[in-house]
Amino acid sequence: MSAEGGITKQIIMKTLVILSVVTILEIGVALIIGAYFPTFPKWLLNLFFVVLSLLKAFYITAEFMHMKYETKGFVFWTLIGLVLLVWFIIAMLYEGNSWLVNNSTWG
Amino acid sequence: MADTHAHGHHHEESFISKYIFSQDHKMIAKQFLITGIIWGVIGGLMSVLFRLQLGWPLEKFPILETLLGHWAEGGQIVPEFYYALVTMHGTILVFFVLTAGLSGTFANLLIPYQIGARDMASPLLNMLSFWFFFLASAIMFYSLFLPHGPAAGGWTIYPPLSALPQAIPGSGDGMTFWLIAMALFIVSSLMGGLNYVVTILNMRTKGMSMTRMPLTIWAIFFTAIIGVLSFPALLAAALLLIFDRSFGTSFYLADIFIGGEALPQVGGSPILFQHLFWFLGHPEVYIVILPAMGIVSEVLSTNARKPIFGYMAMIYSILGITFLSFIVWAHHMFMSGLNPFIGSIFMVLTIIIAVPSAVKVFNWIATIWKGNIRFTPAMLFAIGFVSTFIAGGVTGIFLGNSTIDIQLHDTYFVVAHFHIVMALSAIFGMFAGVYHWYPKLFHGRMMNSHMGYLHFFATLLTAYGVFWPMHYIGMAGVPRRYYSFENFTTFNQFDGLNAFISACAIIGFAAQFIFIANFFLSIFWGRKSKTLNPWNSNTLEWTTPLEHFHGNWPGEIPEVHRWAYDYSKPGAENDYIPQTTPLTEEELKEPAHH
Amino acid sequence: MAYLIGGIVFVLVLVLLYQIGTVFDLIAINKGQDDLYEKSNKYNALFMLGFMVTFLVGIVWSSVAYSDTFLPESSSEHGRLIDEMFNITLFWTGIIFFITQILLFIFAFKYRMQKGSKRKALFFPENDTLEIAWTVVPAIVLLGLLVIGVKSWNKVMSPPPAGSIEMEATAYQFGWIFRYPGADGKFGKRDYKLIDGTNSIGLDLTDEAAKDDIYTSDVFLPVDVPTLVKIRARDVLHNFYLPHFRVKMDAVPGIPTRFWFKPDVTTVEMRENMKDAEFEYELACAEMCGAGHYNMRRTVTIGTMEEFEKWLSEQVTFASLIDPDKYAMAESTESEMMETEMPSDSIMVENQELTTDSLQIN
Amino acid sequence: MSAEAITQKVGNIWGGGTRPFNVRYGKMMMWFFLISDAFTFATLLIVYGTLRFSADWWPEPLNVFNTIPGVHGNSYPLVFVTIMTFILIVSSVTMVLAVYDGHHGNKKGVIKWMVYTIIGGAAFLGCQALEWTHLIHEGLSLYFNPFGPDGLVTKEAVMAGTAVAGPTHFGQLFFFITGFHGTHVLSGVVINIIILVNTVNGVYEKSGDYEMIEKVGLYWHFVDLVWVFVFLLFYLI
Repeated sequence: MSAEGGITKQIIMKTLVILSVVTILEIGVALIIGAYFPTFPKWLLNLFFVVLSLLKAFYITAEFMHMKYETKGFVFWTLIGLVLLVWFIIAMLYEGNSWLVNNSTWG
Repeated sequence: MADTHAHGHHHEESFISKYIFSQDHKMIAKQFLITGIIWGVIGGLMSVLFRLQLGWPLEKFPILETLLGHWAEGGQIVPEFYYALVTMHGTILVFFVLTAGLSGTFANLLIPYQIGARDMASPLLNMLSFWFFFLASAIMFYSLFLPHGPAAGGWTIYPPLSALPQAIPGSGDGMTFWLIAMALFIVSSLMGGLNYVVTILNMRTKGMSMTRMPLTIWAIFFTAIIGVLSFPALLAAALLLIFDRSFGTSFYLADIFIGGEALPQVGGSPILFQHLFWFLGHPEVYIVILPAMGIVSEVLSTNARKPIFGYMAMIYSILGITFLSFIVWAHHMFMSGLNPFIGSIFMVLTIIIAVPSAVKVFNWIATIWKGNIRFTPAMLFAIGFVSTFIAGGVTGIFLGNSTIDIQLHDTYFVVAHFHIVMALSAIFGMFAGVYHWYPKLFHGRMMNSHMGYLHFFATLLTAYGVFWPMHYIGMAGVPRRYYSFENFTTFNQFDGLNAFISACAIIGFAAQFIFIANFFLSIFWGRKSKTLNPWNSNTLEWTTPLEHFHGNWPGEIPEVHRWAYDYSKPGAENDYIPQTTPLTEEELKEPAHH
Repeated sequence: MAYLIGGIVFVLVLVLLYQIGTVFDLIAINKGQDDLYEKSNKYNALFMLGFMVTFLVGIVWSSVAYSDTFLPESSSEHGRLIDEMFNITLFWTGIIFFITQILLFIFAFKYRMQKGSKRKALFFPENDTLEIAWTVVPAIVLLGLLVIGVKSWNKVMSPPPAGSIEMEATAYQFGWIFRYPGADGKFGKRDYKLIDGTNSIGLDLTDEAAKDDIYTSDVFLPVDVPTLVKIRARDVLHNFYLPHFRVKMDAVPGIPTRFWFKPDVTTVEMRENMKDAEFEYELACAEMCGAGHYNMRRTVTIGTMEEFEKWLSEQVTFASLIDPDKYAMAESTESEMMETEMPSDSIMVENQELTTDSLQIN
Repeated sequence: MSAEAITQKVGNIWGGGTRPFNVRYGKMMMWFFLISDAFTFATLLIVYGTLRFSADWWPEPLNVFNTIPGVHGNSYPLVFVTIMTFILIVSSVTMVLAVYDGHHGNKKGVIKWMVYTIIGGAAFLGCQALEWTHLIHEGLSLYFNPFGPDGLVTKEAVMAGTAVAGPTHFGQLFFFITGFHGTHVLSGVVINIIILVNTVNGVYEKSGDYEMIEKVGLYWHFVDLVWVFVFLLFYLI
């Protein structure tokens, strides 16, 4: 059985607080910037959201899904596959954008 | 005590739990193999039918009308049926024979045997994996008899052709059945794949470290990982396609005027489907070829009585191929309107695959160099595999180069390339595996060797006879998936060559019955092997008793002390040292290979 | 009945073959050999060698025999670039192919297990130098191919040069509609929702630029002038494929694609080169598009600029096809138009479909 | 019968090299299944990204998700989805607590937290149903997107040419992806109920092994994890 000793109720509560705070931060920033700073660069805002979401994902995986307490080999073999998504995302977004450009330039 | 219990367990089994809903990996392997063989015959027969049309486009064959009815009016196959045939041929061979039939058989048979486990991690899931595959098979088979025919949009089912029943008759019910069958197939392959990965990672016997595993297991391991990670893309793509077909969404459809009306869908992209499809489709060809590579590595080493050359390099090259297989998918789409910049990146990534592939080829050749080669039928097919893999591999360098691909894309050159490198090689690997592990499948019975030799040389000659001339046709620019070339003066100058190809295909198909007869007759009449280990092999499966029972080894599972490739080791008594033999004093001192 | 008998005979032959094989297997064992491979080994090794010779000689012979059909003579500038790349790749991969195949079969023959021989295989599990060598050497060759490949790819896919003429090809099941921009040099707007029996590409006649757009049923292009082909599809995927010009690009409904090339051999010159008075450049579809996929032929004619302009002036406008009353034909009468428009081959039927309301698929 | 069980019957040598990652096969299998499922979701979200990048205009989430069902007015952007997000996070926490109690063999604790988790899941599904209903009322469907560049428009106005509709992909992707996620939540709730029944019947108490709770928990957290990204892509960016 895996090292269940790792996680405690304190850690669970701490994670809950972190996730809540990050979510509220996201919503807050979205609302404030949407309402008061419409000229704020969209890409920067989106980057901010992406980073915060990845942070949330990290906490859910590490604490709730117990990954922090598994052996390194196990974490490696399970999560390494996700690396493949990086190029998938980049290539597809680039493609999507190029359809837009194609349609407006040659359509 | 353990022994008697195991046998007792064996006797408890009823017919149904032993032969039908069996949870024993050996029985499931046999089920996959036999289903795969049946599909192989059906898929092969389809290729004979459309080769008849391509080889003798103006001839009439009355027998076809007898057999196929309105699909071959007047003895000549109609275009709609021709396209249904090529579609189903591709689907059946790629997914049902070379994925399920190959991986399903050898993963199931070899994983528990070669890593020293009683069975798969979850025998129940394993059984379900087969039965989902069987269900998928049944549905796909039924679709062949639909009134409007099976799916006919190509095995790649590119929309809009596959999304619109108006576009081709097979895109109606035929396509629906195709999608249902493939959804079940994906579930089956997921259940199988999860089992294989987990069993290999978790259930190795004592001493069987990862770097002591036979290369078959390494290959199957990466195959399973590829399957687990790539089939979801097809699942997602198929779900979206189902929505486009049935609920009027526009993920893949845009600005279409067909059947006299303009469809409401706007904004979608057919290229999107191609991306998703090939995100599965390209790794899929490695799902097909990797197990064959593993089998061939094992068979070459055993029968050359020589350790596989560069064991670690082999593992790294499989790893490299696995990784690269996921990031090169768009090389199937250079001419699809892909962004040229992205295209050039895909070209670079694609060409890199040639490096690990070359390493593997050189390692195989180095393995037989200065060996002591025993030409069993399995060994013949393994050498045939290396030959076809080279022949098909080098043409990949042409097609991976997007500039050359402008001319070669969707010509017979492509057909020649992927049939030689993927279809032939994988089939050769499969044959090698069946001949080699037949005694393990069927209680120590051996297949008939001389029939095996005949089968091999007939297959090798006709295989090259079919696919080699296709390069020439393709280099002349003749497009694939043409029902007839008669309309084009540029394309219709190869009647003689096409007839030759068709003749080879028919002979080659007939030659496969030598194998089929050998396979099924040997179950009953095959010579019983004198020893447990007829090939003097090192791996663990040859230490199991001939009698099959659920649990593989009576008593304890043997402990492993060395890698699988100690053949002809200097100082050893025999030219093989089974993995179960403890290391000697001298061996402990020398730097371990692994 | 005959088929049944044939089937039974086939099965019996297989069973017989199996029995003969069994006899061979048993003889081999009875002769006191440990296993039956020692005897058959020699023959199999010889067969392997024989196969190699047959295979390689066959390859060389057939390559020579069919060499004049390899890559039909290129009639465009970038086509020769592609052919050159092809030949470079063929050279390098050819070397690798022959070396590896020969080594494979020679080793298989030479290192066969021999009767009575006490030779043992060499225990040779790894050698880092060799591994590095055959990783690095192919990598370098491939790098070279890649550099040339990327360069030519960028060249072929670059934006069309200034002074290009434009044409548009629209694919449908199963044929092509071509459009030239007319005197104003501009294509009019189109909308697929406007497509009907007469308006085959959905041309928007409210757009000024659309009124002089020219419809043609075959392609005519001037020699030595870069041409940009805008490629469109009306229903499913098609592919605009000109084998002699090394042009191939999918036609995708909803997404415009394009390809530019510079034809530099006229049809007349090509007829002389080929010594074939009937020769025509052909356009084909190279992306499976349905039951008539194999039938989407059109001819492509390359002529001088004067010939091109003369030809173009003889064609009709879309406007006159869509609304003959409003956009009366300037020069030719309707019957003459039909004559120039219809090619004299089997495609004719499909052209009629275009201008009538029988666009429905059965 | 699992292979481990067979081993125990036939004769056990699971010493040494077995279970190298200190994880039992069931849990490992669940993890690989989740990775596979992650690829399915990733593909769908990539489709979303691709189609969004290919659209020349996309509705601002603040202007789309700006109501709370049952509350009048359109001035509560993102409030409702925040509630949904919290429901899911809290249900994840209760699930962790169930797993925690499972490890300590506390049957009562497991039952209590499982019940809370199921309630959370059902609440989330209810909220999603409310949100879908509301959006459908506003006119969003697989074929029409009322959130155009000039604000909320009606189909009639678009047909008449007096207004511009938003990209239909917005609605298609929204319904497809949240629907696919909702299906996962639904199946999670069903599985949770089955597990709860088993726990109440003492199945895991008897076998002394609450690992099943952990496996189901992994699935449940995964659903939460996916929501993080659905939330990011549909509601924030």
